[in-house]
Amino acid sequence: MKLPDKSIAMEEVVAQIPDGATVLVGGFGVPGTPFALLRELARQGQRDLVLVKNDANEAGMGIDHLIAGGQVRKLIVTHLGLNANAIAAMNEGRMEVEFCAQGILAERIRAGGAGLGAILTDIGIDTELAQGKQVVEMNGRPMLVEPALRGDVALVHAARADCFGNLAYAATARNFNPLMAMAATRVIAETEELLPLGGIDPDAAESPGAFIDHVVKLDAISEEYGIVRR
Amino acid sequence: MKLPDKSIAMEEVVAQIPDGATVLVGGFGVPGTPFALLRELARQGQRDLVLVKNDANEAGMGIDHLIAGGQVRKLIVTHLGLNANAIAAMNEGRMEVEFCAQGILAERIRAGGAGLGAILTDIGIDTELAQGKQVVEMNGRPMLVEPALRGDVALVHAARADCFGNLAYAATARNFNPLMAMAATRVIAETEELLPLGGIDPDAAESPGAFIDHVVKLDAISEEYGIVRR
Amino acid sequence: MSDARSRMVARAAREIAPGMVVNLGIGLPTKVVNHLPADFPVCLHSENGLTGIGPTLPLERADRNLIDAGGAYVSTIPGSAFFDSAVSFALVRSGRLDLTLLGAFEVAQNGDLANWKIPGKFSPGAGGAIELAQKARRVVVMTTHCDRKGNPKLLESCSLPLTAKGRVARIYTDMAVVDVTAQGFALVELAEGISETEIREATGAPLALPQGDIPRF
Amino acid sequence: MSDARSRMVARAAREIAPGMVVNLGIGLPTKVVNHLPADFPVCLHSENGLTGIGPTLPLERADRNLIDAGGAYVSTIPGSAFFDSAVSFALVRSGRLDLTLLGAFEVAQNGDLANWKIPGKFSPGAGGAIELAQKARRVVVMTTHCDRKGNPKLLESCSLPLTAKGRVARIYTDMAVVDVTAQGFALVELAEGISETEIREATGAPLALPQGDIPRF
Repeated sequence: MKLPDKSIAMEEVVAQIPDGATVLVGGFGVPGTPFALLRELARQGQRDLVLVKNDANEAGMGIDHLIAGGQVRKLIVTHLGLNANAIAAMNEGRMEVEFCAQGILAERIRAGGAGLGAILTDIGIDTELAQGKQVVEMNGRPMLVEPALRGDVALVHAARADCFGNLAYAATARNFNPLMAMAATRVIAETEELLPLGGIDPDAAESPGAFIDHVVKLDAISEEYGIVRR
Repeated sequence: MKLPDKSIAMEEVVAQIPDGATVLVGGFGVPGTPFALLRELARQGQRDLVLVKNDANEAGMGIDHLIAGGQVRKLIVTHLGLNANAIAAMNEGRMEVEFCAQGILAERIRAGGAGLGAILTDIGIDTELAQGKQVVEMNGRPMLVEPALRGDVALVHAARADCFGNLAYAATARNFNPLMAMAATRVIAETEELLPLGGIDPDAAESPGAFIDHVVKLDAISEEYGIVRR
Repeated sequence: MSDARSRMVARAAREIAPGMVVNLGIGLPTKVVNHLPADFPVCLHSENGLTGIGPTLPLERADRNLIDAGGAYVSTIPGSAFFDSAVSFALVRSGRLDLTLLGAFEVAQNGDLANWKIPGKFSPGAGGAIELAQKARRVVVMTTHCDRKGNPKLLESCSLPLTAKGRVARIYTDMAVVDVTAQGFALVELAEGISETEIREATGAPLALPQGDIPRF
Repeated sequence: MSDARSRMVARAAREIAPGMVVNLGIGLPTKVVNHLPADFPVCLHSENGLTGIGPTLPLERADRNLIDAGGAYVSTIPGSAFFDSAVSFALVRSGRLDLTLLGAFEVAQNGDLANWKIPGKFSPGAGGAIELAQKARRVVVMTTHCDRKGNPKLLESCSLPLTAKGRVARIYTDMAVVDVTAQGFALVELAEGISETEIREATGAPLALPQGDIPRF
């Protein structure tokens, strides 16, 4: 037996994302954001996308290209703090925004990847974030039902991958990537380094390749991945 | 700043486990079972314990010593397949047993470690395992409420640890250990190798030391940890 | 292994298509890998936390930390990955497991499976069986057609506690290959030397026959 | 930084006891580490997936993959660990975070905190603030005593959307250290040069005074 090869070209794999897709996007700030996949998605121009991401990147970076291009119908996010364009798109009604507490967004995605229906949590009780949510009593205490969240597609960024799709991450470039890499029908990983089978130690494969559908090797690490000089 | 040292002696740390404690115990078969901690717990003789473990080990190994010594009031487990003593203790009413589907036990412990109230799942619906469980409707479908499970104590086995408690595991000796290492008020890790701070690469610290209370270096890897010759 | 069992295992091996992620139940199902070509592209999953299961090793070469869910000392292959029990069953429940091949005490004509408990006799707990049976994309059973006393295991309905309801798609036995259809059991193939009469007598529910000659395996 | 703010930061640093796991909110709270001895045993947590935060690095020595939750290029120390966002908030919600030091728009005398939204003006989302405020074992606020217009931030009740209800234990400001007690705000210490009258006027709710001389910081 031999594990299958899942490497593919950037253009070909992004072309498989349809209009209207729910797309999970890794990254917290710059680290772990799949900038190259996002650029190709902006170039191909798929529309009516629902994006799920920790933040909205900064103006002129990452998913801001998709927002600017009017490709994003809805954004599920924990905060927009650094992107005035995204806040404007929300305030002007050009883009629907659903806010989620950061760790609860992580857990909802994880629950999707774990094949669960939902989690029950008291996070957000007594706040606006509880509004409109299903409440369940547990041992006499109210708990919010936070439904599992899955993508049609997940776009993740890895430091290293083998051609079966085992992924390894660098430093704080993990963030939402290992969770999203389990939680979509079609998981697409871009990788800085693409290794042959056996190139990632089985103890170091943070995202097992069995969850990954496609692996794209980045030709170069563009400026977007670099240090931000504000 | 410097991270605190959590290394401690075996006898001293096990003495902190009180009678009646709920104790999470890592391991799936031999790999990852904290045999030395379990032996010391058997020697000290704490009683009325509630154990949470994937399996009941085999006769004469691991938690079987605690069952044989009458120290276990209740066992929450996925199967007892290889331990006839445990099955007898259950059948004769000497030990209460609660069965849980394997992945749901993992998720309940993980939910405990993640500070969630419960997970909602359809696993076990239409089976005996659904009996007596709270049911919630989600989008018109019934889902079982599987409550989070935390221990007063967790006993885990690591291949390597640093003295802050960052843990790394070997091969299939992970199993329930990384989950339990997050899910107890007092997490005790035994380790085959104890390293100074910096001895575990930050990218390889599978269980962050912030979840770990105590680290015990094993003097030797006793026969129990070895290959089972049946 | 008897000749009939060997042929059953070899026939069941053809369930495995290139690129699949597969979980093989403890015991006989694990033997199907012996019938795959050396470079066949497949990913075997073990619920204790391993994808990419390599060959079973003799004890003198075994790694004490590397077992499969049945306790056999297995090995890795290039591209194997280790993970914890939560990730392992995340894979099962989230639709990443293409196929599972399980043993059975009873299978009903509506696809119900009972394979974990015989009240009063055998109740060691279900382990991971419920999730495998309930969530694998395709659930296939491999079992002797009858139990040790000669009673049929393929039944109109299960009498034992269920593992999963309506999930079995196909059954491989030492006597036949049987599909579970919306109309009940349908014979797909017969083992060499088994007659129509024998298979009907050994099956505890109506069995639709294929049109024309019955293929043999 | 003004002298009053420096002293506030220095005073707040004394919240940190040896062995604690601490999350410092973005901005001024991160400065408290400058007031700890070099070998002080503490574990700093950043919600983007890091325990053991080391010093902030100049851009020319920064690692592009290593930031804190505020986007600063930080470093590791011996024993640091990286993890994903689920593990990061597992730590927060499960009681492993001993202390968080947060900014505030408003704090009420019952411990309610508002620090994430000003309807119609500022609503970028709460990020991880709700979980930090709701689940850290001890929640401490560091803020100017009044807003830029001179209006009190310590109030009888919050008018802005809440971050968490009844969770603030203590407030460090440029004017005072104030505890939240079952009876409301209680003055603990006064900044040098601030009078009783000034602190009462700058506080939007009743303020109990300590017996005897008021300690200064």
